[in-house]
Amino acid sequence: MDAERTIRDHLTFRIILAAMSHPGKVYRLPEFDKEETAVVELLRCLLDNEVGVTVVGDPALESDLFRHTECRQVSCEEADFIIIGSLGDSTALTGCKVGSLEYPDGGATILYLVDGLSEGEGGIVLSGPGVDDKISLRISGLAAGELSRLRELNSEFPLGVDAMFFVRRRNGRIACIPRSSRIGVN
Amino acid sequence: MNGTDLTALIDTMDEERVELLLQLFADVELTISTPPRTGLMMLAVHDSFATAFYPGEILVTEARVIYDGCEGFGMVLGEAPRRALARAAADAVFRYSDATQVQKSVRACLLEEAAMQKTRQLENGALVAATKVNFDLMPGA
Amino acid sequence: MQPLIRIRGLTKRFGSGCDRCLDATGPEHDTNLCPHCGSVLACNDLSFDLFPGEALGVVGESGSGKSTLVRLLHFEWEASAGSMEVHRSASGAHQVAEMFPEDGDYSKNLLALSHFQKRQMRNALMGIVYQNPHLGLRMGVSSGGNIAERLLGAGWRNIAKMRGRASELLQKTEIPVERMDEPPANFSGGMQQRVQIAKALSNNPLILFLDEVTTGLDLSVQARVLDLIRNLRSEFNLSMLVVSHDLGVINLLCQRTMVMKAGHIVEDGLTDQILQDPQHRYTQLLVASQL
Amino acid sequence: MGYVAVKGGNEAIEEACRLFAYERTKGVSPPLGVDQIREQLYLAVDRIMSEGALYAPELAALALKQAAGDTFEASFMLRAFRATQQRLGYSLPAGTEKMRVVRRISSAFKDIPGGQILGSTSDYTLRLLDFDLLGDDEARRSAFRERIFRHLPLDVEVPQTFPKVISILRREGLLEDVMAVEQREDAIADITRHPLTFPAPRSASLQALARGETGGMLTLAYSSMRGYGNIHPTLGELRVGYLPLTIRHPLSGEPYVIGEVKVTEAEVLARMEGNDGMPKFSLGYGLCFGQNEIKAISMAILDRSTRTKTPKSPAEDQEFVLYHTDGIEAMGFCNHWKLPHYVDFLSDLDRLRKSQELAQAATRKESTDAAA
Amino acid sequence: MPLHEWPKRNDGQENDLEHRVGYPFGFMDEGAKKEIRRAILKAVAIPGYQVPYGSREMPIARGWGTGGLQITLALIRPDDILKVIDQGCDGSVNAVNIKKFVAKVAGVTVTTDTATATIIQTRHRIPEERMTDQQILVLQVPYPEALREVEPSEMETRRMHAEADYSRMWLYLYEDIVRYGEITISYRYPVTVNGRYITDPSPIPRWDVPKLHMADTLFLFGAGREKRIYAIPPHTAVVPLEFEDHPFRTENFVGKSCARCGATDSFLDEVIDNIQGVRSFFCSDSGYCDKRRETCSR
Amino acid sequence: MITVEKLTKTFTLHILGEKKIEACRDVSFRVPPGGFLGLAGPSGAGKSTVLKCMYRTYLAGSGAIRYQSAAYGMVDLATLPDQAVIDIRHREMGYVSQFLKVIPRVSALDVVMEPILSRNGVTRDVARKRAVSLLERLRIPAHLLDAYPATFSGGEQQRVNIARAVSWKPRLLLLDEPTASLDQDSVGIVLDILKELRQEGTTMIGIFHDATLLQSVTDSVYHID
Repeated sequence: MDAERTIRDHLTFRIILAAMSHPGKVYRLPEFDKEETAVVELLRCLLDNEVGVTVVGDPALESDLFRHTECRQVSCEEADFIIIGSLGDSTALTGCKVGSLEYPDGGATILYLVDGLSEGEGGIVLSGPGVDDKISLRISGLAAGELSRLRELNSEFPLGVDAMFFVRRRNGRIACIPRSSRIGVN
Repeated sequence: MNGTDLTALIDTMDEERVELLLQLFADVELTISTPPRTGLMMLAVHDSFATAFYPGEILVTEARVIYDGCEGFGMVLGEAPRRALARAAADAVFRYSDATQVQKSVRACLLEEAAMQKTRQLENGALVAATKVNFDLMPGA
Repeated sequence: MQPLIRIRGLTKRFGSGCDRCLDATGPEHDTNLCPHCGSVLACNDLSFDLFPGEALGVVGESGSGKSTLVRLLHFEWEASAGSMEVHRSASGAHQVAEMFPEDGDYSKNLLALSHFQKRQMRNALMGIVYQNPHLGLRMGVSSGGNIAERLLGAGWRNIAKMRGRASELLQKTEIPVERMDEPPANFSGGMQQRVQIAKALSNNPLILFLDEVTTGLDLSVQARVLDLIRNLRSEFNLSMLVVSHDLGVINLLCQRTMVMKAGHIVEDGLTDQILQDPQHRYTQLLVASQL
Repeated sequence: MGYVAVKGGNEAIEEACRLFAYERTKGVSPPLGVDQIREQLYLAVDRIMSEGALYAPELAALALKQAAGDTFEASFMLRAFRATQQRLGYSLPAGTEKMRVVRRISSAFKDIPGGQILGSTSDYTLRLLDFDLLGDDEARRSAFRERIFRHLPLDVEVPQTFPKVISILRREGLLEDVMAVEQREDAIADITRHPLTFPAPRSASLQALARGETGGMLTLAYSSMRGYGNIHPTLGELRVGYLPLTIRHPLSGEPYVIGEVKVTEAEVLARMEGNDGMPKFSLGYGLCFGQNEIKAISMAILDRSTRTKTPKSPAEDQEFVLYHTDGIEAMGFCNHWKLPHYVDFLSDLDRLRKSQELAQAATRKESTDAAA
Repeated sequence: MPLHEWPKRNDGQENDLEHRVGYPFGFMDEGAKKEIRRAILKAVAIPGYQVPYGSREMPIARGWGTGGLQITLALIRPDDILKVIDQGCDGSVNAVNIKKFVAKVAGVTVTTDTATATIIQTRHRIPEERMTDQQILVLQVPYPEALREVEPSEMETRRMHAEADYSRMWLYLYEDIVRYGEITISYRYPVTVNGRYITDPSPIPRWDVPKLHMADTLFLFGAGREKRIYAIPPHTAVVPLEFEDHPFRTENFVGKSCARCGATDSFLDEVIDNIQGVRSFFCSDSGYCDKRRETCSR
Repeated sequence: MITVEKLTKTFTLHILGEKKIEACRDVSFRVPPGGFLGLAGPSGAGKSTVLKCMYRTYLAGSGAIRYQSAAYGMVDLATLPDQAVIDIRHREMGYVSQFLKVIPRVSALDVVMEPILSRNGVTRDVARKRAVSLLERLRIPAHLLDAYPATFSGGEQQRVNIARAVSWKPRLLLLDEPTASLDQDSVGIVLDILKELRQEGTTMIGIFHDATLLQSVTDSVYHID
């Protein structure tokens, strides 16, 4: 692992961490090498051979990811990370890991690849830990019913999944909705 | 003894003989494809219930060497880059399809080593054997 | 009148179980141990109702499964199969209605809830008094603290109010209030049992489980404890499940009784009928040996 | 003002480190060679490797030198070192019947197939100080070496592997069988990657014990032997020997022996249990790096005792045993009490003063009430 | 390079940090960092819940801040400005040790100024100055389990958390009040995070507990020996366990002030002067004290 | 009001080698609302068995016990679910046996008050007044009101028993030799009370050992052989 890459991973992680600690806030990621490899570069700071991953609805990304990271390809029921491509049919999420009451951290992390992310009126309204009162987040390119599925999966806190939304560009943006967030509609 | 078994001797070879072995490769076209790196190998052991577990890690050094397009792999105990290279080179040479001159000389060197190690083993074995408790059977038994 | 809780097919198996468990155990075999796989069927397909304000007796020899039944209903042990539903509009059970906002008279199967929900349900609905006060009380904690523990579990956060409630309950159970800050370890067996009852009643439960509450107490002490329970039942309109091997206790407290043997309910009926006209061979034996 | 050190901690620390290094060097003896430690204090090296969970004799010897002989510190250094190293892989599971044995004894039988091989041991030495060693030198050494080989027949073929005592008992149905412990595990647990959770799978429990601190394990095992627990151990077999470290050759896929690792293995036969209605001896298993018989036996006893169905004593409580036998964790936490705790202590003082105040007020009120 | 010219030891793999040149950025191997990062994200998503992780041994002893150190090393960036404090003090031996180590393996600059630091690693204190949403406070935790006080078994405390079965913890406080008239817990005062988990805020004094409530800053807690990571995200409700009629109270410094900077609004260390037998008080937060002295003298 | 059809009861004693005892066979009778039926017949003919079957202390073997309940309409007491029987016992149907079932540590007054209190929302004062007047009328000395009946004579116990049974004015009252252990004066008082109860509409079925007594209080008699 060359030093530059190592440092890049540190930079990327800090942004993911900021996004996860501030649900609904949109963060800009450091510039990635190529648009196609952006997802790999984003997740590289988290994935190794201890992690089971499922990619839904993006075969190209699927082969890329398993070539360039050491993570294991597993079924949706076993996945620690589930990546839902823009064409992905997320009914796959039914049956994904939500953790147990003893070990809620076993719940999966879902990465949605979306077309656009912005803060401001007109989107969904988030509240809860990490959010100062309320925040509004607009997500474009997310399949209908996705948020209500997320809400359903997270209806029994601390059980649930933690969602990251990523605009797949060299200059990508990211926002997160951890399971602790309450998702409301304006 | 096949090639892999022979290269295993390199792990316990005396330092000077490793140097000797390396000299055999001095005039051969070899490329280091993976430079020696030390790291850990987790030891797995089966207990008496056939449960495998990890008693701990072992410091090892590994390297890879290419001999005329044929790659060889070497891993030895401890931090020993030169030894790992020697073993990788020997492995490459043994894995090479034809019997070359260098293969012959490496084999000869290692067979010699095998004989030396055998003697050493016999000595130590005899010391151990001498500690065996002899239960002579009672006469008539 | 609709039942307060409905129990259907309640089964508890210890062990791996096999196809032949059901056929090879039960009262006709006089055992709950499956000879084929070594599993114990402590409770086997029990179904019954508990009505509001009713005291339902459960009698049977030790090992018949009656204490297991209580452990299952009190969520201490996990049932292998079966359901337990509570009437959503049962008086005092507003928490139930809140927890199960769906339609219908009955909640979903409580036995299928998560441990977390079961605990909430238990805090809201149930009280239990064990034969052994060590199971129901923390012997090193003050008696008032023992009562406060349940109140704390139900969300009380005011020391003065909790102490008020504790002294009220201790008074009702005839424990001198000035001994509130003493641990039950200092008390006699009968007093410990009464502290246990006070603790069990602290959250105004709808259902009270009594598991051999007077076993091991002196006769005179037994009578006082039973008296107390009878008075409290009419005062609080409690539904009770009274487990005992002693027909006298059952006769005194319960209008209806189930007889258990080897994990099965072999007979149930009005308590006076069970005692005077027992139908099952085992019940006849039980009655004959005790009366 | 000097106490409230706002600055200057840095210098003090560096001076303390220097002073520690100086203590080792201020004497008149020549510097200790790491090879000397590795060869001549090999049991200490073995112990450090097993407690540090890293087999690296050279580094263990270095650590022992650097720590001035403190085995806690030395094994801690090995652990810290391993944290910086990448893991290159996992060996193929080794079976100990393949062990090249240099010592094996059984106290269950007088004689065993293959024989009792005492090997190298201090068991039968009189624990009398050997003042001759004060004058140890090269001449004495070579004389000793010459003497030891003089009468030795060198042409005896000694078997390198031996049948296991327990397999004989197993064949006769006297010992709980292989399937007696829990369900087969799919994957081997690795507590260096995933922390212990309870009930811990067998592989995690064995790994934790194999890394345990010898003294701590002995203490717990001893408590069980003395009566806080009753597993009644008999040493079925104790082996010291070398295990081949085998992986798959990454290019050919064939088994590939890297080298040999010295280990100690202990199997204790313990009180009978009636599984499936047939009483059998139960078994406890111990294995650790290097020659460390106390640890291997203690481990075997603890392995067995922590499988007690209803634990009653500390040595039978899996969580208790596994949480308290890691020497690195225990020594670190013990040492941390040397760190400043004055904020905590001040907070303690605040509570104590407040409670005393209330108690005094109560006493005052009582006496006023009594007076009235 | 030909084989036989290869050096006897691999450069850059020497263990002696003082002379080491090529240690990896962040010291730990990447696998360790990734695992810690995943644990941190889950910790943030489930405020107050202790995520188990495979804690690595560090070159400092277990119990000396390896948990905090591992978190810091997993997330540090080269452009971070690091502050490390122990008991509020930048110059404390342990703090200096850790700061030196992190600066060496991550090449970051260090500071004693709370306001300019981007990451602050701390033991037993939260700085007096209010921190911002651009900062992260990493707390070193010896006992991550707030319920350990009432229950020694990990299996049991885990069940208690799972079921939110906290009445025993509350009972402990009740009994405290019955016996002493006051809650006697001094530091490590248990808090409820986000209305769900009872959490150990690390051995900070009660004085610091209110700073956790609805803060702008992310708090990460690392327990290396106990192998747990947990978090309190910004803007999260953190409520100390208290009763309506026995409210939570911080340490009382009424009428006392810092002998060095005169502060009356900070946590004070009590110092006993051996010679005169008098007590004096000084800011525990040395950075804060320094800053006040500077401002005053200007 | 109540019709018994072909009531048969046989006890099977499993533990005595499956021995069968026939307690009554093909008993049929009808009681109109407000009627008072007497059951007569030799001892062992099964008179008590019939009453106990009606009260469900015994399970009927075959036949029907049709009862026009105020709460449930027409029901068969032989097969009605336990819970409904309990409810009918509580609201409508009383039973007086020959002996008081003594409840430990409950005073005579409380024994009588308990059924009044547990029904139809009567205040404690009203219940107390009614109980005291009943017990006075049945000549229980005032000083015994707060004593435990366990210490009473057989006659006193039985009078307490009757007071308890009639205190709440059941709709249907089953009487199994209620006067057996009473002296002549007491019998008279009891009969007066029963008469008053009838006037208030209670239907009764009773067994009396004394044939004249039987004739004097009942309006019809059913003979069991």
